[in-house]
Amino acid sequence: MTTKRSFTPIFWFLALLLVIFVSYPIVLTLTGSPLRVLGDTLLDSEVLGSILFTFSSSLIATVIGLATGIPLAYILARHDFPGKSLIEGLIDLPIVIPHSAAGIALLLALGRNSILGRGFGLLGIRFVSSAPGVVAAMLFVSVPFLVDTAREGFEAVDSHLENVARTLGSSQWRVFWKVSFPLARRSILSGLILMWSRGISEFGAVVILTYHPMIAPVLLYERFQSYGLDYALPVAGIVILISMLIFLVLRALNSVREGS
Amino acid sequence: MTTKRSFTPIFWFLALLLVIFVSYPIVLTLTGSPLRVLGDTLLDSEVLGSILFTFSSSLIATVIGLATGIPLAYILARHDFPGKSLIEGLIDLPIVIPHSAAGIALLLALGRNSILGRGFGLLGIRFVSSAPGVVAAMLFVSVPFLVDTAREGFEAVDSHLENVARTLGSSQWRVFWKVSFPLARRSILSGLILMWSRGISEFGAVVILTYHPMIAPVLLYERFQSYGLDYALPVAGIVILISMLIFLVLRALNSVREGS
Amino acid sequence: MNRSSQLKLKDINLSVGGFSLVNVNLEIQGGEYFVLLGPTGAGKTVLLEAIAGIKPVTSGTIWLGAEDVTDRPPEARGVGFVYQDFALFPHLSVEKNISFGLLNRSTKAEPRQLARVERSGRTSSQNVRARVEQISSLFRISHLLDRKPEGLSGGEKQRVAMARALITDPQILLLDEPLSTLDPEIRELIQVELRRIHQELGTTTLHITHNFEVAAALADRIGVVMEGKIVQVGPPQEIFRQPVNESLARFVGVRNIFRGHHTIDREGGGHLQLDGLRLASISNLEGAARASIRPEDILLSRKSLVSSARNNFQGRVIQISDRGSFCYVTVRVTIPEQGGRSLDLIALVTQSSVQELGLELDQEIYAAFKASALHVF
Amino acid sequence: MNRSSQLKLKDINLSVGGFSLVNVNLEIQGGEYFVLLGPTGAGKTVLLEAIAGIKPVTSGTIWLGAEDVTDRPPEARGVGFVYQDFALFPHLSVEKNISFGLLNRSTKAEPRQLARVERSGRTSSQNVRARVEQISSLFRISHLLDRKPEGLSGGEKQRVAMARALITDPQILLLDEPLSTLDPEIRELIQVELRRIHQELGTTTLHITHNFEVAAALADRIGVVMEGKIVQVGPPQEIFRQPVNESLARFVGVRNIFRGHHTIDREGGGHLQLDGLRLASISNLEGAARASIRPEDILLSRKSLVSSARNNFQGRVIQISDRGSFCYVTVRVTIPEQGGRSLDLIALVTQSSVQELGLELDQEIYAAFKASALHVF
Repeated sequence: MTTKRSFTPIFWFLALLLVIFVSYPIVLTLTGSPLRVLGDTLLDSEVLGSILFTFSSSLIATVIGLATGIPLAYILARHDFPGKSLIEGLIDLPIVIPHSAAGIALLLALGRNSILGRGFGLLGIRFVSSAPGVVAAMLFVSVPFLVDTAREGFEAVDSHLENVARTLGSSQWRVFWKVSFPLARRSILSGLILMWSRGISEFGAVVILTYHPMIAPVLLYERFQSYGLDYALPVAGIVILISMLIFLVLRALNSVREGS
Repeated sequence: MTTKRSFTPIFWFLALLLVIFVSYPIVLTLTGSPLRVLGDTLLDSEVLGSILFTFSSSLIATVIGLATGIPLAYILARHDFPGKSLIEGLIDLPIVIPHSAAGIALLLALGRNSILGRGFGLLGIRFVSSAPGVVAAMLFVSVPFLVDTAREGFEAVDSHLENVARTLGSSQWRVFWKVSFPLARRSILSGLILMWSRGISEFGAVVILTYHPMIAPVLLYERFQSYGLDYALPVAGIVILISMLIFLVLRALNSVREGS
Repeated sequence: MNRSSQLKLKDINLSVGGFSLVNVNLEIQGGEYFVLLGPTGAGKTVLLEAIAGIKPVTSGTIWLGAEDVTDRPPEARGVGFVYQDFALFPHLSVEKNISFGLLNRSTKAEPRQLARVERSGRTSSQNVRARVEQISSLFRISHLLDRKPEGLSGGEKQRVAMARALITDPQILLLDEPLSTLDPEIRELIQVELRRIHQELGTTTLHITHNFEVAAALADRIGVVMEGKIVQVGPPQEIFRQPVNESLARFVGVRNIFRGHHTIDREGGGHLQLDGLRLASISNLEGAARASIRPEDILLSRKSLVSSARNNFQGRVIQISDRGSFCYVTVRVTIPEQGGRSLDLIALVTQSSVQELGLELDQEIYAAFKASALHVF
Repeated sequence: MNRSSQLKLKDINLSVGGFSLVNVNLEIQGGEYFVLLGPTGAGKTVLLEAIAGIKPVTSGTIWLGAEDVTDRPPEARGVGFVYQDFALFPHLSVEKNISFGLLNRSTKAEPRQLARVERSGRTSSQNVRARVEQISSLFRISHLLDRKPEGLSGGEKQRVAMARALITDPQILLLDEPLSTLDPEIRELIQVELRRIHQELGTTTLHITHNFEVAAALADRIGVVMEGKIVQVGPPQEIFRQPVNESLARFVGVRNIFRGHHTIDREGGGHLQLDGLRLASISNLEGAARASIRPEDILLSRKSLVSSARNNFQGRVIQISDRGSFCYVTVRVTIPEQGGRSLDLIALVTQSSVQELGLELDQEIYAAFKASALHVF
């Protein structure tokens, strides 16, 4: 703790090391394939199909997350009840459980021979090697991000506003739709963006539950396993580029809307 | 938006659906194997070795994250500079990039034939199929969680405290160690816990960079691929149990310390 | 105007967080401006929220008009609420804020209000607009209707919050320290305005504050809350001149508080015996007593006054505390018979008087006050 | 005591966020208690932070004592800083807070301080303890040393923050509205204490506030900041009685402000012509002028007074604004020659006077003030 070594340069040096460590592989992958190859890869119907499948599955998971995660977030933000911290702990577990173990757990809960699996099977829905399995896996690993972010958003809404709205004759529903939701909207949108992105990024849980039909991260793994790095690289470039663009664009849009 | 359907029960119903969806597979996996089998599995030297390897690798990644991520978080919390939002976007990318693509990117950046790979090779460090590769992959995917959480912690420290400490004769280093760090400590600890847990959970990036030596999530995948669900189940139970316990215990410790 | 209702609280008990209110009984007349005065943290806000239906009461009954509203949700009570922070909806324009209570009503909730609007032909947007314009001109905020709350000044926010609360024509208006975050100059203007609006609309009003001056300026009657209990209810002058206990006396700004023994002489005159000093009073108490004199009731002069003031003492100036326009002057009255014992009297005088009297430390001075200024309790 | 240094600001320009200060020049004498007075948001805090080295100046020079400290980091300036929020280290005990400046010093940073401590035999823990005890007893907070800041009252926090700032024996003490978050009763006590401590230690002090009463009670000299500029510097009475412009006059609480034409008659007497009214003054200005009278300088009486007051007008009471202990009484003076034109005078009187005079609305009354009370500018 001597004053000789100056503070700001050392902090900047360490911080930049990290920034370089994170950005260098990404830049390398994006620039690793010639543009022509990237273009060809994007037009490869298997690649394009898997990307669209990935994005739409994650979108469905996010919609389900919206319908159930927003109520949970609102309840956690506004109410105290016994067992609250248990639920708080439970809902964050998918972040910390190894993804392959999450896949096993989902297979156990939703597999062909499980109670739920048979029940849904009667409705014609099966979770193994099918789109619903992809959605379930994505929902499981990504919904904690939505709940945590939306909850912070609701907590930031002054409860006085809700109280006043009620004295002005509004029911709890109206208060939620006219006051709480609009004011937490930016946090909810951030949470939805994060959830969607996190769903797209999932590999371990999906690969166990649903190898086929292939989502893009699985296709990428398959190509890497079968043909090696050179064949996987353009797919990785495309996948990173698209998920990155969507994430950054959505985030920028969200903060612009906040500003205006 | 009719007042007929009451607000609180509907919100609770939707929220509980989500809580059940998340907790049911976990409970099922934990209770899916007889205790004796769980015990035997834990004593299986391959399983135990992979678990210890996973935890220690993630711990090393977390230490590296501490040394570089804390300075970055502090700089992002306290300074405005051109390009700040670029760095903010970059550092969050690992959250949204598909994990298998992250593995490919790291293989490209740190592989045997890459510039960095050769450089480190001269020092006797290689990243492919080796412990350093596991650490690098874990660091890459988990460090954003530390940076984001620590940053919020630093932002919550009133800058007046730092200013006063400086007028009292303390250099920036002393102010950081005596004021900023102790006051953001709880957030930093939360971030470290989250980073460590997230490192332990990683599968996709590690499986591409380093299949062997096997971390627990990879071992689990291997057993599932080779012997099927029944053989993978006890491993999944053990892995989930341990990571869950560690996460919940650390989180509880952290909030107890806050309380006291 | 015709909706101003009586509020009756019976045996209300409340406990939220660290605060609790014990056995509150209170009756506020229709059209009355009632101020609940008490130190910060005395549980006043919680009481307002209970009346509004936001916080539940532990026990007791709340009547609004002729109806028992204890178990009704807030949207079915017909109260107007203005928080200290005004709680304007930040995402809505001033106009939308004000019209919120007309547009965002749940059908079941407001029989009176709906009836009222429908009489004039449904809640059409023209009707709403007309009503908003009417109340905005009453509050002189018509020019702000298109603005968002964020850019408004404290006084403007206060007016918008009042207009929003009053547009639904509530049975009672609940004000939670609505002046405390305003600058003093604005506060005075708003006070005048509150009085004007109350005279115009006549809505029963329950205003809580910790500021005695605000209470004195606005209230028909004041209720004082201390430690979760209502300790005194009465018109401002009564609270001000005859506080029921010492902590209340301190709270409303009395500075001279003494403990002594009060006796009645044969002619019926009251006297407070105070360490050998004898103060004339008009009280008829007997025994141990406390007494207070408001600092502005003490007159200072260089010569002993022949006047109606029954208490007249010679002393020495020991402190002059400059308060800008005024000074607090502390006069030490020494009692020779008691061997150097002394009594400090604090008088409030204007700067001009200080100059006129040429007041300075250690100077001999006479302090006088009427027997009626000595409040014995 | 021996470290009290002069502060000199030359052509300081600053701009942080929305605030900016333009060409500030200021000289504060060693040992002086200087109060910088200005409305909230006038950039006063930014100026203090610039003097402390926390915020950089855009241009200009800062001298502390004989040294140009403009480019020094905060730890090498030797200033004590007390923020409005006191900024006590929440993770440290009161004792550790106070001793922070002795223990957490960077070697290069404090030649003076180190020398001082080493003279008495190094910064040993006993020495530190002794120093903490000494300053704690000065501030009467010895009983708080083992507590954490969280449980302290506002006044206690204020004392701890002051002790922490003064223990390092700074060249200058910078106070950023240290009384504004305190309750009025405590504020008065702390004011007395600040005066006592300043007399005892004699540390040069720069105190910023928006509260004129605080400034009047504490300052040797006052500087007034408005819109990023220092508009007037002088002793309190001068600022109070002779504000240099109208917005300053309003700010320091003058209520009667007029615009008129000032003339000097043959005998040298000044007169302010005001819509046909003629007010005697002692000014020697000529031409268009503004004038102010402090409300407490206006005397009210039921009969015309034969007195030294040169200005004496008959009017009618049109408003009585109750302020608790005092009332503002507005008297409308009608000027017959001007066909109904009128002048409103606001007088400040005690409640007792209101009762004595039996003041009520519409009553005929005389208002008088001395020529010297009319401040022409």
